Amino acid sequence: MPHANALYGPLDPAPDAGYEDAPPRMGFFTDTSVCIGCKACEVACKEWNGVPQSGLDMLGMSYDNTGALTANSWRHVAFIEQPRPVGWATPAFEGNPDGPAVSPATAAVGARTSADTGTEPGLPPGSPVAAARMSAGPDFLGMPGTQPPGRGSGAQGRTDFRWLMASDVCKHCTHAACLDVCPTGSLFRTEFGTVVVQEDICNGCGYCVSACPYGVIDQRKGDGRAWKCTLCYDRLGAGMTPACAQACPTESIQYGPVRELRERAAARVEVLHERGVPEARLYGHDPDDGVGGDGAFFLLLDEPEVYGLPPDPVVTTRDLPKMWKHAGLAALAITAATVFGFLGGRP
Amino acid sequence: MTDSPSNEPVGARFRDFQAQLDQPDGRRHRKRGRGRGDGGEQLTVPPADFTSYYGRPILKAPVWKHDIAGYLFTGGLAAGGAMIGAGAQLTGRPRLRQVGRWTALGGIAASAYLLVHDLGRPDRFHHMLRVVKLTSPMSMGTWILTAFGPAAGVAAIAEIAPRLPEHGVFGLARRLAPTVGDVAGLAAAATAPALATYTGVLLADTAVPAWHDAYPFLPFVFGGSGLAAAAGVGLIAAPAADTAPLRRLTVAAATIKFVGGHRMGRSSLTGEPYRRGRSGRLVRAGNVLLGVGTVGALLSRRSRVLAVLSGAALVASSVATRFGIFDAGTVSARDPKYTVVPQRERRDSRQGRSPAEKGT
Amino acid sequence: MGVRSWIEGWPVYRQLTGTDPLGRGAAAKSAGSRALSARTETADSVARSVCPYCAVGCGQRVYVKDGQVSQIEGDPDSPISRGRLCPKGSASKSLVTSPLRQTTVRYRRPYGTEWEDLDLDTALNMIADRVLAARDETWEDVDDEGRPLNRTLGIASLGGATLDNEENYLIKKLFTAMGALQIENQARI
Amino acid sequence: MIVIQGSNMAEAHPVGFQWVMEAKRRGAKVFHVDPRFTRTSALADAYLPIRAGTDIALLGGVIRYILNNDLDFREYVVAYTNAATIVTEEYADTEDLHGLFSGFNNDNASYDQASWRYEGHPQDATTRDTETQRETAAGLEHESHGAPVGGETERDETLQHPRCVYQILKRHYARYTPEMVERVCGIPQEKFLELAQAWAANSGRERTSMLVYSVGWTQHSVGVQYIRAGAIIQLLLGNVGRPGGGVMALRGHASIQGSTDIPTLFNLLPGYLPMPHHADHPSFDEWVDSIRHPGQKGFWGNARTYGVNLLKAYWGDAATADNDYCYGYMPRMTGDHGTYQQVLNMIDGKIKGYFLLGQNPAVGSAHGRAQRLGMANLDWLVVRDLFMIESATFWQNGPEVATGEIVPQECRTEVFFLPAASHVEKEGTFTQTQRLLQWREKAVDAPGDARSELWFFYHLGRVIRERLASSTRVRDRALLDLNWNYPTHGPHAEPSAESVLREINGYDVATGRPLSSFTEMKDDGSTVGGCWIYTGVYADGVNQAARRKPGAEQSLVAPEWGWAWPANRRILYNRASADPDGNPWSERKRYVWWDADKQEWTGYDVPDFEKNKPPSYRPARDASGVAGIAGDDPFILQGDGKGWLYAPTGVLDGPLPSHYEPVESPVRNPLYQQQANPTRKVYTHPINTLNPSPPEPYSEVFPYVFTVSRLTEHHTAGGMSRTVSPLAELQPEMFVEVSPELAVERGLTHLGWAHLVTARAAIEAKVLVTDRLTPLRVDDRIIHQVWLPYHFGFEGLVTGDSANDLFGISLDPNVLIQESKVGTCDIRSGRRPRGPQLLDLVVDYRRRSGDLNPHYPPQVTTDGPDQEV
Repeated sequence: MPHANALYGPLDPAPDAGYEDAPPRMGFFTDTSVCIGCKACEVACKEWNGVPQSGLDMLGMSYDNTGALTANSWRHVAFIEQPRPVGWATPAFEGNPDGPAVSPATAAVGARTSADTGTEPGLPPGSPVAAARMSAGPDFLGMPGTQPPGRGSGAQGRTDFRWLMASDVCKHCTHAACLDVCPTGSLFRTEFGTVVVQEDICNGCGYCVSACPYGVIDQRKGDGRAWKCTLCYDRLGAGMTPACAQACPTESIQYGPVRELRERAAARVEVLHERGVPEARLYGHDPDDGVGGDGAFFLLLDEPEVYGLPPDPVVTTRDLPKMWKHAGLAALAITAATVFGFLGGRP
Repeated sequence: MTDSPSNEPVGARFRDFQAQLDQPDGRRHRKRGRGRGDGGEQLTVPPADFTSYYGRPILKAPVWKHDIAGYLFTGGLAAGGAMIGAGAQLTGRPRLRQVGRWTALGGIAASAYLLVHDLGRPDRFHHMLRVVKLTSPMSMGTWILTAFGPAAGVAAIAEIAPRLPEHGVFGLARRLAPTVGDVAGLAAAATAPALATYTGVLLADTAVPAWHDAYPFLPFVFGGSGLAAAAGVGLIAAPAADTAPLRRLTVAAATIKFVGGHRMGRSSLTGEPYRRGRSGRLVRAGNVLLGVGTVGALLSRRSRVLAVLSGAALVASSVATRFGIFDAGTVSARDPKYTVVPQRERRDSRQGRSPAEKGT
Repeated sequence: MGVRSWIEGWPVYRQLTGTDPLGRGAAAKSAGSRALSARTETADSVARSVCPYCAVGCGQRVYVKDGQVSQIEGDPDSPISRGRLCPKGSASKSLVTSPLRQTTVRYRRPYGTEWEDLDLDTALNMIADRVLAARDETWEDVDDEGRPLNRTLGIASLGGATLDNEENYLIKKLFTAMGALQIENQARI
Repeated sequence: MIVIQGSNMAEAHPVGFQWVMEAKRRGAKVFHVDPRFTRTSALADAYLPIRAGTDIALLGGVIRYILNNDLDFREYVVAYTNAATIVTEEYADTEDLHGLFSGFNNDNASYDQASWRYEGHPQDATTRDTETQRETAAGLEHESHGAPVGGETERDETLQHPRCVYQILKRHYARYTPEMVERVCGIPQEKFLELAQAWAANSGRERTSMLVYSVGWTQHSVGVQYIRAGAIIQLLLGNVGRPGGGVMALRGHASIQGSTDIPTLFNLLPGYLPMPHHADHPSFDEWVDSIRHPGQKGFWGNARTYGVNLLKAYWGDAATADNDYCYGYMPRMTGDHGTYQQVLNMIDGKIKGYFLLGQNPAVGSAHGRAQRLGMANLDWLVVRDLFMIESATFWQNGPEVATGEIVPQECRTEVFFLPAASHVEKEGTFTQTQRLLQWREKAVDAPGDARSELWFFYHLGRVIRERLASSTRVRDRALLDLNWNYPTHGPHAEPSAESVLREINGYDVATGRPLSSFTEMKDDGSTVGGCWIYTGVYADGVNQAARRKPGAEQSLVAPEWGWAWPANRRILYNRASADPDGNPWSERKRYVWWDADKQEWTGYDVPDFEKNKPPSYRPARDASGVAGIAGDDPFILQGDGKGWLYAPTGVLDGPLPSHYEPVESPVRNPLYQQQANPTRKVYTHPINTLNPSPPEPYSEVFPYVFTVSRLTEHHTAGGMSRTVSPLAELQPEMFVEVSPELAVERGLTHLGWAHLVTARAAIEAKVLVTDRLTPLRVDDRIIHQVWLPYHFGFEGLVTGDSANDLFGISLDPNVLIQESKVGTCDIRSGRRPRGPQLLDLVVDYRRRSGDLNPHYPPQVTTDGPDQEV
């Protein structure tokens, strides 16, 4: 019988998906505080998985010319320039004859670009204002001069600066909406607890694309199928590390049993807090969150949406029983309406 | 050579930037609660000061083409047709039965075409039959269609039996057809309510904010709309003598849609696309057409022309409603506001923080 | 028999009879997924190599299948790189298998406007002719004071720093013996 | 602590950077000094923005800070450096001569180094005059050892003697105050002090600090002195020869270290033996003596042996003691034959043929236009590469075709493009940045006509020797007698790389036994060895470079992975990790020490010292060579066994690093009247015009400082990255990074176009406006800097204008490396003109900056009014 938490709440997904004696759940912990933005993960992934090119356009989003996770980019390194202090370093431009920070304004320009990623929906343009706010950080009020001296985009000149980099990837949710809504069983849960598209099955119905609360999965043009990170299912089967984690020079991407990674992540947050980085926080690690915790979770230095992550995602199928209930009532209603239509006029 | 950056250019730069912030897409300075669709009531939409990575969408917008919006219409129409066909069959209105059954077959054939056409890999449409997934409205829909389609098809084809030759194999078919058609017609009608309403779940069971948050309403809107559209086809195609049930049906269907869906998109931020922009206009057009069509239908007892016009309005209402809702979903997925703002509110209220404190 | 295995292969049957009634995992696994294996496992051979880009000297393992490079990735045994690679190193397979690679000799004759094809052996002989001719034409035996020079300044060479030590050794040896002095390398730049 | 300066380690050496992150995780502080905030800065604990080309001023400030606050590691400094050594009273400092040292000769703009010598040493310390040393880049010979100098020195270990090196240093750097650092570099004083304090605090007995640099230091007209300045700090703080210390040169290419060890350089032979010079080395003995400098201490005393072994490796049986081992066959240098001289000679029609072997000077070398025009004026050009690079297609697609300077129908250069084998299609060794040789196994056959360089040169040699087989000309003897017998294999007759490696390693002629160490080499012709510093790589007939014992199964030093020269030593001068008595300076920093019981040096690494020479050993007064090294002299390849704070000879632009402005600078040197390096190599060729700099007029026409470097996503001239799809898409367009302040000043918009103009060229790029660049306050002026990647060219999947086109050619005098990390330019909004109008724009700028004649800033500028200091 399905688990009581089959749709929502803490769950070990592999046994729920019918694997007896499943190996421990495997996943990623991406520690963005040590990411150097080298994009080795993006390339290593493409090399191993034969992922096609995703466009040759310069996006003006700092050093990010990939733009987003798409069917043709299964790892995506985000770059965010902010006139904010970074906890571990002294102010970068203190004492220099600077004017106000420009990063919000340039981010606004970067929001308008787009690229042909060869996928659908790929990388549509964004909102310049939201981009500006991302770059200035959550303190941003959109009003130059209203901020404390030396902070944000205050006209007094910039002293602090930080450059956030983060490698995003499919979250391999405990409750994976993409998987649950897939009508062909192409998306399935592996014995490692990961979520994989089976390319011999997918018929490109596109349902998973709308279902994903993180905007990860995407459809490849021409090919028609949906593609995303497989957490290198083939490599896992051979006892190997996924290509991105193996390549990552600074261990920003760590691979291992999710349980162990969660402990490691908690310890790392503590260290960063001790070292004066209070904004360090984990994202997607909590089995009690809206998706039952992510198999790939993150240590972030700013709000999730700054990195393009939803602040509080909930798996849509949490509400599925209620949806069916409403559909049932509606079905009854139209049946009644039909009966009324044909019998209502009879004396 | 170069001096300290003077204040003027910096000021100019920031004036430009400020001007950019005030562009429509910011909406921060807009007066809220405008527009006809809002009915003038004071909305509780929070200010949309949110962040996202270069303002890009957080969600992937639906990749479904308008095929699917069309299917939402044709599927509902087919379901309504089958139900009208069965009602006519049981109440002895053969011509209305015929119209109902043909509507069902036409609707379901178009649906099948649209669904397969929308696939990235149409040659793999049969992979839909690999699994039965209770968690996937599309899988459930597939099985509903699998039950409904053949039944509706048989029922409709049975209607051509009188034109078959009287002897031989065809003769046998001609004799068996009415019975088979009746059984099939009832079978189609039995699955039709599910077909008419599951599409509401199909859209709602996504991360698309406007769709998901409308899950209590969508099945009613879709069910009512489908039934009204089928009634509209009946008003157009069925003889005047048979349209009395259709008028009652229209009123009932419109009631379901308006009552079941009246709160859809009303007060929430994620309902905004149902009120604003092109999608909002379509949704409103659907409502207006439904109202007009229903009133027209009620008054059309003696006017064939008015019956036809009313029927057309009902059909058009259904088309507009489906496309409007479909587009509203796409709009809500494309704008990160609809993703970030409600989620932050949810998170902050859970953590006992007021929105003003967020970001600390 | 055929029908039976067909039915048993139908995931719905597995859903009904197995441990995965919701069809989320075990029941939905496809034939392709069951047959999946890492291509490093099925490689014919593995060569231990070194990344050709920067000078860190990261270890690479080069996997070969049917005479083609099928994968290049970091060598975890390397105490220098511990199996890691940067984006360039990670792209090594694309580098060596790039469709843009030139694999035939190309020749542009003087005042020509297009490339032409040329046989490798012919090219080698033509180059030898030109080397000898340039050397003869520009040979310097002695300087003004009669001190030996033994050289030609008519030939120059500039090498990249992705050349092997062995290659550099032969280049320097041959050019020195022919009196060609102007042998340079990226190391100057 | 780790100081990264002149290097963008996280971007250019990401996998090496893992060790920086490892150190950071354990609490190390990382400082990054760079003209712009990079991915390295993002991870650093402190970032110091600096004006490009002023690093010596900053480092000099640190030296002054250490000396004035007595923060040096005194025991180490007294025992292991030449701080106590007394210098002759003829020496005069920059303090006395407005930025010049004593001995400057105006006629040839070079120094007579005699007045820099140690007290008591003879006048003729150097055999070659300084100008010749510059022309032949003699500084490169010192990669493996110091310049020759007598072993015995006069010392004052109290460091009080006014002419001891310590006091000279103190005086020389007296003016490098925090205020001056701020004035020159644009680094606020507080920032400077943060660096200086941390550096000193994290050095000494218990702690060590590491200094990391790359071509951000070498590609300057004062490049060698940058590194000398860094080395002085590390010596003063006791950070050399010790774990966690050192000066890390991060080299940029897979085997660029190997390319200097076994050079394809005009002035060097394998193992840093100099190429013979026609005047200085007419005979074998004179050549040998010029290297070993009779009387000096250290291993370089055996130069004759190394020379004989090389000549025997070249000419085999033909090389005998009677014919000076065929020394007479060697071609002779007469001056500068370097790559930039070659290019100018090509333009002048003096060179017939050119080989490009995996190198793309049309994009990768300074002054791209000169490179392309030079190649367009050859008889023939051979390009061997993986891809159709810009240097092969300049006649067809180059920018000069658009301007009309090259017309394909009129360009006579005959071009042979020969496809090359990739790194997986051949076997051989790369020498990586820490002198480690690693053998690559061959994975697959090369496709089509693609061949290794080994194949090409072996068979080219074979064909040429066959052609000359019947020749009786004397000049052909060197080719005919050449030892050119290498076994071949396979369908293409590929020569055996291992057999070449064996020859490089050396072997006993009679028995064929491979040598285990260069100490086994003989100078009587009985042994052969192609590169003495590599001897041991084939010890016991085993390819030591192919060793791959997993790192996890070894100590941190991992001695059984590959093979490092010399003698598989991983840290050079590691004798300095122990105190003069041979004990570790501290338990934390234990590395190599004297085991008194076994009477030998031991430790984690191969000791860089004679194994059984006790710390107490003192040489006889007249001892020379290896025997002259005392038991507490760790710097065994230096003539006096000491680390050189002060270079009494060998460094052509002065015994101590001094800040000179880059050749193109918008700023008058605030430190000295002497503006730029007075001894820099200048090419007065019409194509090589330079932007004016103060004190000359019109420097304001080129008001901005530009610098170029790498992106993680691309490699050098782009031949191995712009052609590779997963890399090309990551950085798909040429761009220029500017600060918001400069963007306002010049009307540049983010993602819009801009073009940059110098006296050589104008190029265009997309604009990236970013907070990562900052204006600097320099000498009460605001200086703006811009940055460009130099990876782009006109071929490949992604294309763009080449940043190197902007540079002129000015070289460091010691090694003849070009100043391509800093120049001046103007930047304008919009795209550059097309076609001939492009030339008009450049001409217009040249007119505005003086006149249209070729322009070269003056070498010496000390005759102006005194600078306020």
